[in-house]
Amino acid sequence: MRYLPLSTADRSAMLATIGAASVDDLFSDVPAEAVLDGPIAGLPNHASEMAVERALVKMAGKNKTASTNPFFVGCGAYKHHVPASVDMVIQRGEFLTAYTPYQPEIAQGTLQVLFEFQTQVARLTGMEVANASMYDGSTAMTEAVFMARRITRKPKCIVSAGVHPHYTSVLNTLTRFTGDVVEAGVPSFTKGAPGDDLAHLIASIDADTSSVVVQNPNLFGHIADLTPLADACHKAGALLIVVVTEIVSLGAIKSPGEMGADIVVGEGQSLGAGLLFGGPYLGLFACREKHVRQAPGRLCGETVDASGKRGFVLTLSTREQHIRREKATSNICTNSGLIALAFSAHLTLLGEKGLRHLAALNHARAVQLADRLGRVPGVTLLNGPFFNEFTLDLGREARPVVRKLAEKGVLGGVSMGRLWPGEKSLTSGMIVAVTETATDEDFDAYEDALDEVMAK
Amino acid sequence: MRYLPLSTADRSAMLATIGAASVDDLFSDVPAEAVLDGPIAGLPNHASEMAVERALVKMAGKNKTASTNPFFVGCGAYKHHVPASVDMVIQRGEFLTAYTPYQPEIAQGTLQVLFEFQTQVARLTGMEVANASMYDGSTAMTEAVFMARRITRKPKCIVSAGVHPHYTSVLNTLTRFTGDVVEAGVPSFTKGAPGDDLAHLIASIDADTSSVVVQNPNLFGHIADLTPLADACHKAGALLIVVVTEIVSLGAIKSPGEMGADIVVGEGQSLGAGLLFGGPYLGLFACREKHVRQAPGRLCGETVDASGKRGFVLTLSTREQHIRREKATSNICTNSGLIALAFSAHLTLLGEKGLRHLAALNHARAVQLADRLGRVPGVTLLNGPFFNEFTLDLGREARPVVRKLAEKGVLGGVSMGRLWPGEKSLTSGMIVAVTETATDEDFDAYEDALDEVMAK
Amino acid sequence: MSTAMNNVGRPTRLVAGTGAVAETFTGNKALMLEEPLLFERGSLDRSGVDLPPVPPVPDRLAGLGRDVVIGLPGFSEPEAVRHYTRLSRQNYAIDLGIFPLGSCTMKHNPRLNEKMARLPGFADIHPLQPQSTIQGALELINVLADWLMKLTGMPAVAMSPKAGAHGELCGMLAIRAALDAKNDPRRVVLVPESAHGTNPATAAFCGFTVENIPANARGRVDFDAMMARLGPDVAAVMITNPNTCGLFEPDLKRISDAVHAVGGYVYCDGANFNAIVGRVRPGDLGVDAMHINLHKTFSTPHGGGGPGSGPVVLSAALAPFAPIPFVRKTATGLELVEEDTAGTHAADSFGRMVAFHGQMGMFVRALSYMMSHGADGLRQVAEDAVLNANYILASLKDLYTAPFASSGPCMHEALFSDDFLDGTGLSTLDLAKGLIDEGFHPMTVYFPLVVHGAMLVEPTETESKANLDQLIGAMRHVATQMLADPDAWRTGPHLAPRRRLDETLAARKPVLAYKDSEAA
Amino acid sequence: MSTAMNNVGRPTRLVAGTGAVAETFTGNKALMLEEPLLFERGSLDRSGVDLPPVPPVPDRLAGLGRDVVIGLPGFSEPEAVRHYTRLSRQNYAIDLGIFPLGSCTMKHNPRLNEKMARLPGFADIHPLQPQSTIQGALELINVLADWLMKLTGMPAVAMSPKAGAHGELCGMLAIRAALDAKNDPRRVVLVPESAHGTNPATAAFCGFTVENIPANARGRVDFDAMMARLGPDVAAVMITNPNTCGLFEPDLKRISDAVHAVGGYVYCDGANFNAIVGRVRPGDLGVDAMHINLHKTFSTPHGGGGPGSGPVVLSAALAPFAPIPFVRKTATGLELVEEDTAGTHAADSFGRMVAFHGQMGMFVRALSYMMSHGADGLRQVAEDAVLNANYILASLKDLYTAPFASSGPCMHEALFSDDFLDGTGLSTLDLAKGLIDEGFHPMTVYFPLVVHGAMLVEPTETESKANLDQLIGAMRHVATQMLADPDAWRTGPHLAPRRRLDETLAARKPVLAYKDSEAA
Ligand SMILES: Cc1ncc(COP(=O)(O)O)c(C=O)c1O
Ligand SMILES: Cc1ncc(COP(=O)(O)O)c(C=O)c1O
Repeated sequence: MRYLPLSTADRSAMLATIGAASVDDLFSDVPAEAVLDGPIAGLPNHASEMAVERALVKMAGKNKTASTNPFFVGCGAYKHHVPASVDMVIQRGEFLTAYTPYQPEIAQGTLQVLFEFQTQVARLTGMEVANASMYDGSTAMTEAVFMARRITRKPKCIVSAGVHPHYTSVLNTLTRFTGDVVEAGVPSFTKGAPGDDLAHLIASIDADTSSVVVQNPNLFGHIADLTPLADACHKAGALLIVVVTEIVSLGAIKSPGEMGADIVVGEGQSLGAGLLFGGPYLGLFACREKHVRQAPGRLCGETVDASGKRGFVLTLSTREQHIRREKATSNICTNSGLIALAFSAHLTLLGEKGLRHLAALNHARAVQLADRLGRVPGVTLLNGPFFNEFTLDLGREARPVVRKLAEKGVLGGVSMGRLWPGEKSLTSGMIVAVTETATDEDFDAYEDALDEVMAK
Repeated sequence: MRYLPLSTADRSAMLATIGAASVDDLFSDVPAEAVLDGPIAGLPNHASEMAVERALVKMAGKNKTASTNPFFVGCGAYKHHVPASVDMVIQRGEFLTAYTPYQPEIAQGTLQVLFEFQTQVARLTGMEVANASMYDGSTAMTEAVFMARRITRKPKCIVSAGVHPHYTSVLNTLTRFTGDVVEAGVPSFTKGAPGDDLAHLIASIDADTSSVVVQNPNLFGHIADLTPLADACHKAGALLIVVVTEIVSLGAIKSPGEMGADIVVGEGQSLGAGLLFGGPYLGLFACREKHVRQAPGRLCGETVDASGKRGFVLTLSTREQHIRREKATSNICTNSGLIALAFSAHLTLLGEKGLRHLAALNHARAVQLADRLGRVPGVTLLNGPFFNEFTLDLGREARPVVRKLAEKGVLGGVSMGRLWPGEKSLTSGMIVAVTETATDEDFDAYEDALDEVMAK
Repeated sequence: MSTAMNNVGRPTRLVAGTGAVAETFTGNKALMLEEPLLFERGSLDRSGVDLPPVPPVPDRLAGLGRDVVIGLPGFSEPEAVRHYTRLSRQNYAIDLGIFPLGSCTMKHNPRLNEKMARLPGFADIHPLQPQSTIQGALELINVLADWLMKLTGMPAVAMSPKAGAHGELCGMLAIRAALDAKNDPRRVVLVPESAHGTNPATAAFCGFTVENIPANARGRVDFDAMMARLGPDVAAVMITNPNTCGLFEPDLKRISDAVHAVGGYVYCDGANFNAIVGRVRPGDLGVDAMHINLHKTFSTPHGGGGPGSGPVVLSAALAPFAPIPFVRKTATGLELVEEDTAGTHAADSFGRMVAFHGQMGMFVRALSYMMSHGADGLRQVAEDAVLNANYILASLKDLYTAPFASSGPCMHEALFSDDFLDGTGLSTLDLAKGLIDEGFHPMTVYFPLVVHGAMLVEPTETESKANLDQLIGAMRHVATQMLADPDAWRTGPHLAPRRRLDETLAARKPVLAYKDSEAA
Repeated sequence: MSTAMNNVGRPTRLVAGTGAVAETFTGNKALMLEEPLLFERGSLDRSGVDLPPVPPVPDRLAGLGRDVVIGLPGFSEPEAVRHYTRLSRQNYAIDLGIFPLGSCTMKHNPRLNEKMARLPGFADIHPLQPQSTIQGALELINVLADWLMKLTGMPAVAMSPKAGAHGELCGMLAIRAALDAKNDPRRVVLVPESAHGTNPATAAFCGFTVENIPANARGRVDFDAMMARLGPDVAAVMITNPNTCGLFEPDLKRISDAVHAVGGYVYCDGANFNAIVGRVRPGDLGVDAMHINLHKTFSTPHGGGGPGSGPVVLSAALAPFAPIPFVRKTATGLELVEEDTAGTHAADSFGRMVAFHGQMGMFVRALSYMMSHGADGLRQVAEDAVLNANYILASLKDLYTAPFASSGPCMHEALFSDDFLDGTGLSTLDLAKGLIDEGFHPMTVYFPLVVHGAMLVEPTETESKANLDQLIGAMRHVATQMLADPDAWRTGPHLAPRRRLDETLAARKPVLAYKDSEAA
């Protein structure tokens, strides 16, 4: 057993020191009815590295990977190229195998990274401060709604129909029990501005409204100016929460902060993480400095050591569960530290210049493909403005089209039928994401396949 | 250009400090006829990580890998399972991106590893000391022959016909010019002891003989007791050089040191390195302590620092080219440091217990397959004693058989026709290596495929 | 170029007599290297990434382009690699030595698991790909789920929770949903004083009212107090087993039975499962829900704070309320039950907890770990973990105050208090900082709250006896010296990259992001 | 368990007044951790590898089984990972900071290259597989060969040499073979005094007689001395360009012509190709053979000593004598020319230099590097490398003795001597050790031999201006302090894992392997 260093002789010597006759003596508190005599049945015994690797390689081989097929799936998770050095950084044992930095004098590596990460996230989102990460975008959004309730002491949250339905689901799961009131609608399938309900949101704000949640770019890829909405929120004493699921977009489009957001939450997976079948991802959480004591999650702050040197520590922990227990701002403990490192390292490698280039490239490539696919007979491009994701109206149920494309080796996008099952008005929609990783050959393959499928 | 940190502004500022108008001024010594005006024609310009990765993945995809096919190729390079942690260790930046430890106070990591490696190699081979590595087994063998000449001051080296012909080729390449006399024969294809020429070697030793070189297990996988040969060498004042191309064998069979070798050279690729299409590999070089001042290559030794603490340094460098120049024991400078680390880490993970288990497993599996293949109609197992590699006499030219097996997806071994082209007596031979990585399914596939090919 | 002064503006000097250089020009100390902030060294026009050119098409951003400077400095790749490598070296980590944080189960992280998690077949697939293209991923989740159910003796498991606290949330939401399904209005959750902060925080997070139950003198839940409080308003109890004092709760089965008898549910915090895996199945103790920190018991690396993964095993009573998505076997393969088919296969599900399917990357690592150990190895894990902890307890209890040592062996962690330092003016914190200089990460300090100046030492099973002996030796040495010469120990650490950091200052005047004006 | 004494048997103590702990119980200093030898900590019955059971078949070892203890202690995986991680932290490396070793070209090692080298299609193939199964590998070698030929302007390249010195051997063997083919008995090889030790060693290794040619006052080969010595007995000259003083040899073309005129060959040591890649093609300077250290110019990592890779470009005169194996294009694909087809395609080949086909792993990395930079980027590499070196020269030459600075700019490295320390009793070595405390790896010291107390500083192009400024600052600081207060600088380093190590002792009583009796 390669991971266990104790030898039989060690064990005997240690039992002697302890004064126990056998290891069973150490488990004497276990009630008789729960004692297991030997290894649990129905499970295999230990295996060599070779054998484990062989079995897992076989399982992995049953999946179609994004890099080996023309790939255009998005909706909250994006395939971007992650530089090889990012993986090298997160595999440094000192980062990978460290715990939460509870002893800051020997955790300055992690802490400085978190301080840099918080600064990067704040700047990217156009906010003043950011926390040290949440689980993912969807849980970050839920936390933001609760934070707004604590700040405004009002019960109601209005959620735009353009928000990713999984995110809204997660919110609903909790509010069903917490008593927060959530209003959320079904998205419009409007040509030029699918899912855009800004006017409706503004109209819905009332004195009970603690927050309005809106996603930009929205589920359909549509982008909008949120300034009027922010103004309306602030006039009513509500907070504007902006969700960003494609963080690369902020290299090209105005940040939520610039448009007046009070809290910005996002999914940071696009930078550093990779697709990973959904996790671990990275919840981003940024807000105004004045609200920070109501924020969930860990915060890293600057301080000095006994000799006056700058250093970093986890701070404002009186908000957190380990100090405040049932009065904490959130129950979160373990977060997404290592993915935050990956995000930060990727963004450091890009820099402002690289991020802007990356975003511009994503946008231009998406425009190119949108126009090509929009010309396929039977297909209509729904979007006016968009970033790197757009929605096609196929004029027929989209879900089988997605499956047929997959059979042809093209992972073409996400059908509205999967995300909004039962919503008849949306079933013909297919959401297509384009990143820097798609080649011209991929475009050709997609167009050809869609052509064929639509022709049938 | 992602690897170049200087900005245009930096460059201007630095030129100003230097007092040069442009970078061209710094190249003013280049004669006019050799000045190139711009990037060299016929080569592409810089490319993104994505693009480079795409191109190389495509090239790599054209090769049939050992892990995805039943695999039995050996003859000096063996497919063993390398634990994942070995690769992690050699990817530590502090090992990977360090130079030769010329400043020992900040290179104790590399130096202690080398000291441990030298000790491991010495013990494994049964010798007193080992150096810090050579390029590979074949160049190590050549160096051993020259070392023996320096020690004995005699001109002649007798090479067993059971030595890997590529190794002998490498020796011949040099001795053609150095004037060393090399006698080497064509191997016998004797049932029970293919390639065994111990009696002939003993008979050939004369007063001019500086060394006898023998491989164990030999090219055909045959193993032998070298003690009588060692005695004969020593009686004549010659040195016995033993070559080991499958170092794992030393977990199961008597070491050259135990049998009286004076110098042991080997290929260390089996532990830590992987197949790598032939390189970088690891030359092992071990000898008696009394001869160490004639040894080639770097040596790491123990010492103390100014405060009396133990530490390690490169030592006895007056043997080496950077001090001794044309009188050096060898011209080697850069060696195989990182592969030595991989070897040492793999061996540390195995330990004596693991190495013996690994060797026993290799042997037992090879015996199993040898017996199975030996029963295929038309096939004869040539070996008596062997470790994990054996020779089949196919009764017909083996080279096309190997090719046909490959077409069936089985990488079945190496034909004698490839290694000893033109040697009619050997063309029906195929050398088969079996390691711990071959499964029962691989055995079945091999037997079936060989059956079919032989039936035609 | 400032060649006259070092980083902190002081001239380099030799310490009189010692010959040691106290301050260097750079602030570095040979291999202990200072590293400025990205924002002090990077620049807006530098990048470590090359990209293909942008095709010249008119933008479709409707005037919403980002036209102000964002403020994101970049590095070339060499600078970036060095920045992070240098920073990493200011961290302690399990790869460097024993990391005996109680309650955290910092065990070795096998590198095979990292390799497996990076197989493109697992790492390079999208959560919304057609299900026919991700059957291997569903298989992996399913196999892992099977291991978890068998190891715990429970009939169901929810895979999507992202960490322990999220698992707690999952369990407590299932309990809420189960109560709601019965229109049962009870809302009180009983939590032992010694519980981890996430327990009460989670209960409150989903609308329960938390009440504390005290510990008894043996460090266990006070059974009588618990019985006294149980009643029809009690929705659930949350118990940690082994508990945060490192002790097995011998009454857990009796408590479960009593809770069930009054119509409540038993949530078990399974963070300490490492102590009993393969030796005790929580299902045999009457538990209704328990999260498993894959990042503890099953060794997925902690990454300096996360990510984790917190699957929750559920009793038959709670299983119908489990969250979507989950994997279901069908005649033709595996199916992911999501919103579209939830009506048919998960009518009572309390809904979705995260956008996608949980921590796939952690699942791969955990399964690789389980397959490597097997049923026999996992049992050995628990035994060695408990043996190591008891060895520490036995080797230190004459010197360190061990509040519950008289009540018998501990489980996977040994608990001490700083009572033995009374009168020195020193406390747990000083001792922890002293251990830092000795090259160890300290134990968990000041948790659990039920013990004064708590020191919770969890070695885990992946430490050798030699390592334990070294830790014990250092702990004895530091404690002995603290008693002998207290003044020498008030200001540690002295040898770490930073001296003791001012946490009060940090909280009083929070600086949470770099401001460009900060630059020198 | 020894709790009373630390590793070196001394009691821990506080340094009076300073509050600093001078010795810890463990010998560790927080994150600077001591690590015993494997042989002191491992044990013969421990293993970090699990293997399937051995099938019970009778052995076929003919009584040659190894029945004595070998003496190879093992570690469990956690112990092994920690052993090597802790050791690694006692190393300086390019990932930590500038590594300005002159003549070594320690540039950043891109991580993409590591990833590419590990693609199973390159890493998991055997050198003796049927050629139809390794066409991708042959393609890679072929493409790399094409880059090398175009970059050097040479018509042929031998790929199998394993490092620079092995490349030299290849070139010199080709020259020997070419001479032999003409029955030309000449054997003298002229080598400048400033040459790297491998040059004369290699020439001697293949049977040539070495004669030295002095340098002129400008640090170049003395042209007149060279001309004076040239004659019909001269087989070859070996010239390094740029030379080991970091200077371009402006007369190389004239020398080549003269050598050719007398029937000799020109070997060029290409270790310093980084200075001119993309700006000058050695083929335009009359070179007949030149090795290229892929582990220098093309960034394959140095790995603490190796492996390297030393392909050799050859002129038309030498190409026929190139070693086997090599890759040949055929109508249907690529073919490896080995012994069997050498007769047809390589009749004049001097034979085989290594068992297989050279350093494939390095080839992949180097090609990945070349494709990443492209023809434009490689030219920029040379320019930035030269610019960085000249910046250092310009910034230090007022303080450090710069013997050739008056003769104009340097190429990729700046050469200083320690003459400016005359009278202090300090030398290059002390300065180097002082830089260690400042967090830098020192420059190359005492090479080339033509300069007294040489310090050869090669920054490479992957250093930023900020890094250079820091190095320059530290170098000025150390030099200034050494002149001001020499006594403080005789005993460095003070802050590294070890104080100055006794190299004389090591050589006088060599201890080259661990003896078990050594154990405490
Ligand atoms: C006892 C206990 N419960 C719960 C948790 C919370 O787990 P997580 O940090 O994964 O959310 C922890 C982790 O620190 C713990 O120790
Ligand atoms: C100028 C010069 N020539 C030759 C060599 C030898 O190269 P290698 O170490 O790769 O054998 C070196 C390397 O140190 C060198 O600097």
